[in-house]
Amino acid sequence: MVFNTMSHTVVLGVIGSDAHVVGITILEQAFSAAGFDVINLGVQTSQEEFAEAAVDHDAEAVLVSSLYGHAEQDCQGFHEVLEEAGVDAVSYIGGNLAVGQDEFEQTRRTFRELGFDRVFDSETDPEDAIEALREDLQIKPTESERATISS
Amino acid sequence: MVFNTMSHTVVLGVIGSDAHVVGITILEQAFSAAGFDVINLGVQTSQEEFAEAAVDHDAEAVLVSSLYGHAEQDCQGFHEVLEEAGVDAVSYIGGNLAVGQDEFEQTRRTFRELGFDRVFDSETDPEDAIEALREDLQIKPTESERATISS
Amino acid sequence: MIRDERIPSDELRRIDEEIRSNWPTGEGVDFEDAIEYHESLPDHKRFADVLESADKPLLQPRAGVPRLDDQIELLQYLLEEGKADLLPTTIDSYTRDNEYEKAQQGLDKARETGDDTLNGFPAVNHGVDGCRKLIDAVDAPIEVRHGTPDARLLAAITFAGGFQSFEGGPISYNIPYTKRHGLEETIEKWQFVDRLAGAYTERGVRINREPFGPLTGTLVPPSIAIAVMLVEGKLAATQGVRSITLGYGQVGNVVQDVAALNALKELGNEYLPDEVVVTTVFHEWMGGFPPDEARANGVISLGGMTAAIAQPDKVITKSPQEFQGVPTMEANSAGLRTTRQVIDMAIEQDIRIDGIDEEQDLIERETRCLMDTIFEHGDGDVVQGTLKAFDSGALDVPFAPSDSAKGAVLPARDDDGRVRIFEWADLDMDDDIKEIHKARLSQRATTEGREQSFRMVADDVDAISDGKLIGRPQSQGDV
Amino acid sequence: MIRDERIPSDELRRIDEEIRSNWPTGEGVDFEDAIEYHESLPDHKRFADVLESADKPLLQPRAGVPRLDDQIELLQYLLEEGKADLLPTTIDSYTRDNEYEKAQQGLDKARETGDDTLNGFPAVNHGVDGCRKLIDAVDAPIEVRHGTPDARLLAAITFAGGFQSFEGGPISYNIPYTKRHGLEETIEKWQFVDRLAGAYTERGVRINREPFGPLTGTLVPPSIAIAVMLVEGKLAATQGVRSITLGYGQVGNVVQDVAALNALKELGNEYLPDEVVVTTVFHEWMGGFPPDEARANGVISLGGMTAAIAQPDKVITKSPQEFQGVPTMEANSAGLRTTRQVIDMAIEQDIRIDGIDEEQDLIERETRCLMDTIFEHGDGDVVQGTLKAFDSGALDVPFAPSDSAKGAVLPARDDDGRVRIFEWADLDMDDDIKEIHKARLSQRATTEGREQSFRMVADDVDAISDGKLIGRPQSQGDV
Repeated sequence: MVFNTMSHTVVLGVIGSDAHVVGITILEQAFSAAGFDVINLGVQTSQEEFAEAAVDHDAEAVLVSSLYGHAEQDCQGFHEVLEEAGVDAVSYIGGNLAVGQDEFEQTRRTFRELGFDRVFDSETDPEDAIEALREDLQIKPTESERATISS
Repeated sequence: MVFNTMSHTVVLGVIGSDAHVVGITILEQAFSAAGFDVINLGVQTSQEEFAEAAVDHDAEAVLVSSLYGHAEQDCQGFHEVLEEAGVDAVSYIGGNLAVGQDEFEQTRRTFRELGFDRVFDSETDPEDAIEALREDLQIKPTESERATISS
Repeated sequence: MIRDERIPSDELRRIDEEIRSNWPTGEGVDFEDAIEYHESLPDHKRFADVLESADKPLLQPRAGVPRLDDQIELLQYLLEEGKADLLPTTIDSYTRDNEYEKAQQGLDKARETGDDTLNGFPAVNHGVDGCRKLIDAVDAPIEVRHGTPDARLLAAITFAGGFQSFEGGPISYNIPYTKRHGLEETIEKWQFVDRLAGAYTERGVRINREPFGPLTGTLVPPSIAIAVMLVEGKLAATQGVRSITLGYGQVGNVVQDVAALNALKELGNEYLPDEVVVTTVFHEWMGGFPPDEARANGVISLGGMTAAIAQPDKVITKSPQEFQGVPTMEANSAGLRTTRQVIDMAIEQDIRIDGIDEEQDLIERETRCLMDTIFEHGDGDVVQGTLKAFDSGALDVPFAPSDSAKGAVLPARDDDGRVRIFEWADLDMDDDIKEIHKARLSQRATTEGREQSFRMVADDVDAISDGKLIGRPQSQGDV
Repeated sequence: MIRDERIPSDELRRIDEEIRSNWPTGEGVDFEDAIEYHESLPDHKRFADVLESADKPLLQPRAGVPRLDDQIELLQYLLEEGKADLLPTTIDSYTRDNEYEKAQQGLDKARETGDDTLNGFPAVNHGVDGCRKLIDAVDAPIEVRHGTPDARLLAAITFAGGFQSFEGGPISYNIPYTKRHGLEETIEKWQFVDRLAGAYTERGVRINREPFGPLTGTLVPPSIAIAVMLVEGKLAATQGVRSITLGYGQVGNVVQDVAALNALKELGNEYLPDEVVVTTVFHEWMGGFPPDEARANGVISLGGMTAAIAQPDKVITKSPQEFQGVPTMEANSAGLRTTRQVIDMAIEQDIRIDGIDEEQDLIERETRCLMDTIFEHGDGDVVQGTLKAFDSGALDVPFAPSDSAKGAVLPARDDDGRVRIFEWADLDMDDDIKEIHKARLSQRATTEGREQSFRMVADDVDAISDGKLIGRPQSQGDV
């Protein structure tokens, strides 16, 4: 399922000491199926590893997953690390981002302030993240792709 | 399973408008198996029906069952009715005798004051009631019966 | 002499008018207006259609409170939070005894003080308008559930009030519920109820009728329950009912329960006229529940598992608070959701258990014996046959409080937990079937090292609430 | 080069001393004193004996809190109110990472403030005496449950502390739990753990070892889980362990789960040496739970039903609060009692489901393929074979976070809800077996009117928490 002519690379990983792998496995499959080149860093990925991989692969997007409730502390200073490494990419975060019963809107604000372009909850469908990324990267689906989406 | 030589008659029934039949069916079987002659009046038996049956069959015991929580009001004046009819029998009551969470000791006291010789909760094994009745009627088990009890 | 014959139209009208004069709200019933009201209801409130067109078991709880607004709130909660497919309105005890004056006092008191002094919804007192407000307010089909020996006025008002399903029958709402109502009397009264449902049916408003399958709720041998269902189904069909839901109460042995539900469906279609649409309802365990919500959830789940395998058209759910009586609406919803989860996880699985066909065959043979004896007793007439068979004890129900049944039959579980008959009394069953039961119970006696006796019956009655299926002797119990 | 060979006695002693110097409480370990302590324990606290002599599945919950007195209270509650047969002590995350200093800080804080800053019982910090106080205070056998890649000090202290069962293994506590611990490293470290258990065993104190069967807990194909169990069982046996409990996590399809437990028992006895007593443990669903206690009870009950049919030696129960993380002790007990009720009601029933033998046969053939490839990769040595097979991807675990496994295999449910392999990657499986899986998944694709794709995998991962077994497309969902 190819679209446009050039490929787009995304870096994907679970930040901190979180070992939840199912979500990013599904995301890897979904983004690959949607035509992206996916660099999956796996679980327990440090801020530096995200930055390094984004530079090495000239990634257009950095997708961070966190499911164990410590995302906020794991992401402190993350965007400074990306900037220092010279990463110029869209950054998303998704998962169970807060331990408590906070309203998701408050959580979204917190992570937007940390520098993420988009913030998703754990119920988000992979298709929605793909859709958002296409919009942010101004990728237009091909005819065949459009057919698939509407089916 | 016969014991002693003469038979003893008990009258059994569920008092008031209570229609719980399982308990007295089991009791009927248990007292019959233990050698008593059982007159089972069934469910929804009035005070007068108990008295009448006790007189007609010259019963030595009147066993009242109640499971729907209204035993206290159903039994008001019961022993006066028995007395007026000339019934001279031991009287027991058993079942779910109070609606609320009263201590059973308090429930027992209430029904003892109403005139019952013994008061049993719904968890009582039929054998215990039989044992008690034998004691109250001074019936001694035969040898074979004693063997059964200890087995 | 009462027979299984359709009540003539003029007789129907005469009784109807007489009945409606029993209580002021009876005046509010107008048949033509009622037909119009039913026709105005949307498809998803048409009980028979919704039930008959479902592709998996629909779930229905039990629920009834005295005040209209409380009942609306309760049913909406069960629909939204419990995800019930079908809803009930359970009627209070005074109404069941036709004590409308006492029901009115209870309702007035409930309205004044907010306390629920009635144990259900007094539909007669609420009248046609009250019923229609309920039907209008709740977005699902609703059934009237009660236990009323003489349900004629209740039927007249609730049918006109928009209810399209009505539980009960002359045997199933007599034998387990009341001591002194004669069977002949209740058959006559239910003939009217069925005839009235038939009158609506003729006009295109199919009132669903549901005989109460669990009967006394305690270890009822499947063939006895099924025979009663077939009799009540036939009586309803004679009066013109065309949507009949035959019921069965879980005994807890999966093979026997699945076999019984299969047999119920099979024999229902065989014994009832072709023009009747036969569906089945499975009641989760109606006997004593464990005094512990966690263990009660286990009992409920075993019911869900059984339903997933047998796939009845409807399941009546229990709540984890069953032990303590009327559940909170939260607990009632929880029972629905637990059942739903088990069914939805298991229903797509291909679970075929060995021995179901054999058990079904045995249940069908037993049921045929009972149906044969009924037909013979009545010289071909089901009403007379039923009366005479109950009278002779050839047909009997264990633990029946009614004077109309001998209640001399006693059940006990076999070594596999299936309900067999320990004491046959005068039940008219072929000797070879009796031998099968005897052999199975003898196997249990051997396992337990004790004689077959009423002790097994007593132990079995308490077993599930004590945490087991079979009432084994204490010495064999857990450490 | 590390091989499947028993660690010599002097080497055992050398490592043991080295390990014990890692943290002060290590000094409290004295082998002879420990043997004496174990010998002083009553029969009903001897884990292996209790488990191996049981005549029906024993129930065990999960539970661990930091402070000793709280842990005692918790276990006593689960014993008395939950009626657990076997008890756990779950270790905190810092200890699992060998961060004893941080665990100490957490324990100190818990003691000061009463807050539980640790998510388990830091057994190393409590030391031998602390462990023995727990063993003395609680009247049932207790197992250590953790998730520690390097569990050598934990084993040394808990064995000396009186625990007689220890969960985990070099693959099952590496692949699902950690990213960077090399498999060679964890195998070496677990050889010590098993060798130490073997040393106790030689002296008559049989330490039960339990490889962690559910692995990643998410749709693990049975043959992959069983192959890992057989490898870990063999490694433990080599080091002298004689009581081994092989594990398996429920996938939710009753036929496949019963078949898998049968295959696990069968192959365990075949592949492990005769002198080992093999038992099995069934874990109730380890994947995502519904965010609703009522529906969670349905999931738990389906596990109980499966256990009643398959009759494993032990069942690890879940609680209705699984969704929200660590349950209250009340909820934990409720999970035990719900499971118990279902098992006790169903276990005496003769429930034989069609197709279990065929499924078991398929699972056994698949497992043999994987075992063959392991032996081939290692030229007969299981350790080398395991390392090389994981390295080549010939052996793989789906959703494995570890760098030691490719994690490229992807599972999906077939049309009956059984877990099949959708993406084989380099898994070494016979082509005819692959064809069977393909055909079953193709059948599902046809039913759903969509292509086989990772979407099925994603839908299946969420299905049970969403209330179904199979992740059908939304358009096919309920009304």
